[in-house]
Amino acid sequence: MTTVLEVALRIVLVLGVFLVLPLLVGQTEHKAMAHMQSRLGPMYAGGFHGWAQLIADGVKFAQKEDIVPAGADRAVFKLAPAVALLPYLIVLVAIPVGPGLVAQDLDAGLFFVLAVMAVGVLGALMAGWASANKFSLLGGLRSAAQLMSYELPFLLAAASVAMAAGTLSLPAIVGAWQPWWLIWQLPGAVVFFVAGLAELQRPPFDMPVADSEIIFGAFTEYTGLRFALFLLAEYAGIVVLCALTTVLFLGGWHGPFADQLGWLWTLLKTMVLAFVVIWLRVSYPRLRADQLQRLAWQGLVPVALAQLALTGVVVVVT
Amino acid sequence: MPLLMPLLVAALLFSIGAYGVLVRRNAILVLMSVELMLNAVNLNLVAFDVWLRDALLSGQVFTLFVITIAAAEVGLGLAIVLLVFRNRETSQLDLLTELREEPSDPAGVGTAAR
Amino acid sequence: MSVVEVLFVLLGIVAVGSALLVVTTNQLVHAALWLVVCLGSVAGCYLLLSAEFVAWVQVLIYVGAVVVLLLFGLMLTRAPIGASTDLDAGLGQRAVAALTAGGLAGIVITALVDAFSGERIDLGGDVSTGSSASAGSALFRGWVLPFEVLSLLLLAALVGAIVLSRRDVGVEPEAADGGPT
Amino acid sequence: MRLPGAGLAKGLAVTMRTMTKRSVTDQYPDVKPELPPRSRGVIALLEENCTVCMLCARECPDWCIYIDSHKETIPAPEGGRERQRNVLDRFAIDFSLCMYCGICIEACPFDALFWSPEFEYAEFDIRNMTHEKERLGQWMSTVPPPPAVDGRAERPKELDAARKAMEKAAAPAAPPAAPVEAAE
Repeated sequence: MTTVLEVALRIVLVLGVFLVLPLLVGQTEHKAMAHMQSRLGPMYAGGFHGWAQLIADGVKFAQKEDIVPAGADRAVFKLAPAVALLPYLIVLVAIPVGPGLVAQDLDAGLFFVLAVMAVGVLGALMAGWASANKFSLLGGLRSAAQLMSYELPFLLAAASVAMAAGTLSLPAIVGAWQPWWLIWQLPGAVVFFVAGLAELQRPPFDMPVADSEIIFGAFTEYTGLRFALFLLAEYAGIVVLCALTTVLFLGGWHGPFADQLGWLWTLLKTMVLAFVVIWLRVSYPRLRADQLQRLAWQGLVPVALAQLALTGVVVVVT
Repeated sequence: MPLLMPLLVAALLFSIGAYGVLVRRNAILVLMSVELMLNAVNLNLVAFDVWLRDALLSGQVFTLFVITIAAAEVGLGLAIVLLVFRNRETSQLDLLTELREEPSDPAGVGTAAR
Repeated sequence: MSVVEVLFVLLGIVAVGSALLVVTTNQLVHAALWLVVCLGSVAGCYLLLSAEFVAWVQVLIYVGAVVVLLLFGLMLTRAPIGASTDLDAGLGQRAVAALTAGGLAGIVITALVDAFSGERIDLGGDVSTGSSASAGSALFRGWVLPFEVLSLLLLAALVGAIVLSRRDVGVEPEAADGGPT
Repeated sequence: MRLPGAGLAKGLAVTMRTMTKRSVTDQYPDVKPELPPRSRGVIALLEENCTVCMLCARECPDWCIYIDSHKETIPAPEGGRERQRNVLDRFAIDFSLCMYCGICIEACPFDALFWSPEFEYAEFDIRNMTHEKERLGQWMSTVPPPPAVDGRAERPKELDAARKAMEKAAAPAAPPAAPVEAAE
C-alpha cells in the first residue's frame, strides 16, 4: 500500500514540475527576450511585471474554437499534439534531481530517455501530414529531415558520457561525475546541447516552423488548446534538454552543500541553461537548410566522434 | 510465463507480415510488412534466449544485429523507392515491369510484327 | 496467470491487431502509424521478457528512426489523405496470399505447440539477463567480430544510400564527354 | 588573426549588453509620448482663413478633402461696386483615406490648414473618421506655436516689411502723436 502511495506521490510531483517549469521558462523567455531587444515585454497581466501572462494566454487558448480543417485526417490531426507532448512528460520520470531524488531509477536510464525523446518527432510528422495543408506538409518534411540528421550527434555525444561513467543509469552518471569532466567532455557537451536545440526546433534551428517562409510549419492549422499543447511541448522540451545536459555534462547535484541542497543545484543549472537557450534564440538568425545539414554532418558529427575517441582513450589509460 | 505465448505472437506476426508482402502493391507498404516479419523473428530470438538463459546472450545480441540490419535495409530500400518514384512517378510494384520478359506469344505474331 | 502473463497477452493482442491493420488498412499513413503501435507493443513484450536493453533499442531505432524514415518516404511519394483504392493486389492474389499466410501460421503454430507446449520461461530470480551491463559485455566479449562486420555492413549501406540518392554521381562521365563540345 | 567563433561571441555579447541596459520602451497609455512639434497627427482647419480656393482639394493625392461652398454678394459700399465672396459650407477630411502627406497644408496659400500632433482619434466605425469643419476647427487649439526662428538666421522678411510700413506711416505724422495711435 505504501509503495502504491509513494509511486502516486512521485507521479504527482513529476506532473507538477512538468507543469510549472515550462511556464517558468516561458515567462523568462518573454522577459529576457524583451529586454535583450530593448523592450519591456508583458507588463499588465497579474500586476507585477506581467507575471501571469502565460496563465492569461492559457485561458485565452482554452476559450478559442477548436478547428479541424475540412480536408484533414481527423483522428491523426487530433492525436498529434498528445504524441508530441507525452514523451517529454515520460522522460522527466527518469531524470534525477538530487541524490536519491528521482521518480524512477532505471538501469538503462540514458537509453530510455533518448529512445522516448525520439518518439516526439512523430507528433510533428503526424501534424504536418494530417493538416491537409501544403505548408504543414513542407514543415513536417523539414522537421523529419532536421531531426534525422541531428539525432546522430545527439546520441554520439550522450554515448561519450555513458562511456566515461561506465554506466547508462542517470543517477550513477551524476555520481561518477568529477569536476575535471567539464573540460574533458566539453566538446561533447556543446555538441549535445546544440543538437538538442536543433531537435527541439528552437531558433536558430527553427527552419521547420519558419514563419516567414511556411507560416508555422506543421502547426499552421492548429488552434486553441491543441496549439497550446504544441507550445507546451516545446517548452517542456527545453526543460528536458537542459535538465539532461545538466545531469550528463554539468554534474547534476554536485556543488557546495550537495547533501542538503543538491536538488537546488540541479534546478539552478537547468534554469541557467534554459536562459542560454533563450539567449541563443535572440542572438542568432535562422540557419538555411544547407547550413543546417552542413553543421550537422561536417561540424557536429566529426566533433562527436573525436570526443568519443578521446573519451575512449582516457578511460582506457586511467 | 509459458514459452508458447511469445512464440504464438511471433508466429502470427510473421504470417501477417508474409500476407502483407504478398498482397501489397505499394513498395513502402511492402517494406513495412518486411519489418513486421523481422520483428516476429526478433521476438522469437528474445523469447528463446530468455528461456535458455544463454550465457552469451546470443538471442538478444542477434536481435540487436537484426534491428541494425533492418535500419540499414529500410534506409537503402527507401533510397531505391524514392529513386524509382523520381524516375517513374509511381511506387506501385506491379507497374515496374520494364525488365520482365515478354509474355510468351504462342502464334509468334508479336515478334514477327516487330 | 500472473500479472506479467496478463500484460503479455494484452500486449500480444495489441501487437497482432495493429499488425493486421498495417497490412489491411487502405490509408497509407495510417499503416505506418499502426506499425508504430505494433512495434511499441513488441517493445513492451521485450520489457516483460526482461530484455530491457533490447526494448529501448527497439523504441530508439524502430520508432525513432525506421518509422520516421518510412513516413518521410510516404510523404515524399505523395501519400494522399483518405483511402486509396490501389494499395492491394486483385481479389485472386489476395485470396491466395491469405491462404498462404493462413497455412504458414497453421503449420508453424502446430509445430510450435507440438514442440514447446508446457515449457515455461523462468522470469524470477536473476533479473540482470537483459540489463545494459550484461548485454554490453556479451556484445563486446563474445560477439565482437560479428559486431565489427556489422559496422562494415552499415558503412556499405550508408555509401550505397548516398550513391543511390545523389543525382550527380552516375551522370558525371556523360557530362564530361559532352562538356567540351 | 580572428579566432573562430569570435562573431558568435560578439552576437551574444551584444544581446547581453542590451539586456543589462534600461529598455527604451514607453508604456504608452500610462506615459504619454513626447511628440516633436512638427509631428503629423491630424490636420486642423482655421476656418476664417479659408477662401474656398479649392487648391487643397485639387492637390490631394487621394481625394479625401470635400469642400462645398456658395457665393455671397456683398452689397456695394458707397461709390464702389458689388463684390462677391465665397462662403464655406462644408470642409471635411476623410482620415480613413488620408495618407498624411501634408500636400494640402503646403498647398494652402492662406494658412488655413495646420499640422497638429494630436493622434488619438480612433473610432469604431470607419464612417466616423470623416471629420467635418467643426471637428477640424477644434483641432486648432492643439496646434503648437510655430517654432522660434533660429538665433543667427536671417530676419523674416514679413517682420521687416511690417516695420517699414509702420515707419512710413509714422514718419509724416511724427509731430502729432495721437493720430498715429488712432490710425492703428
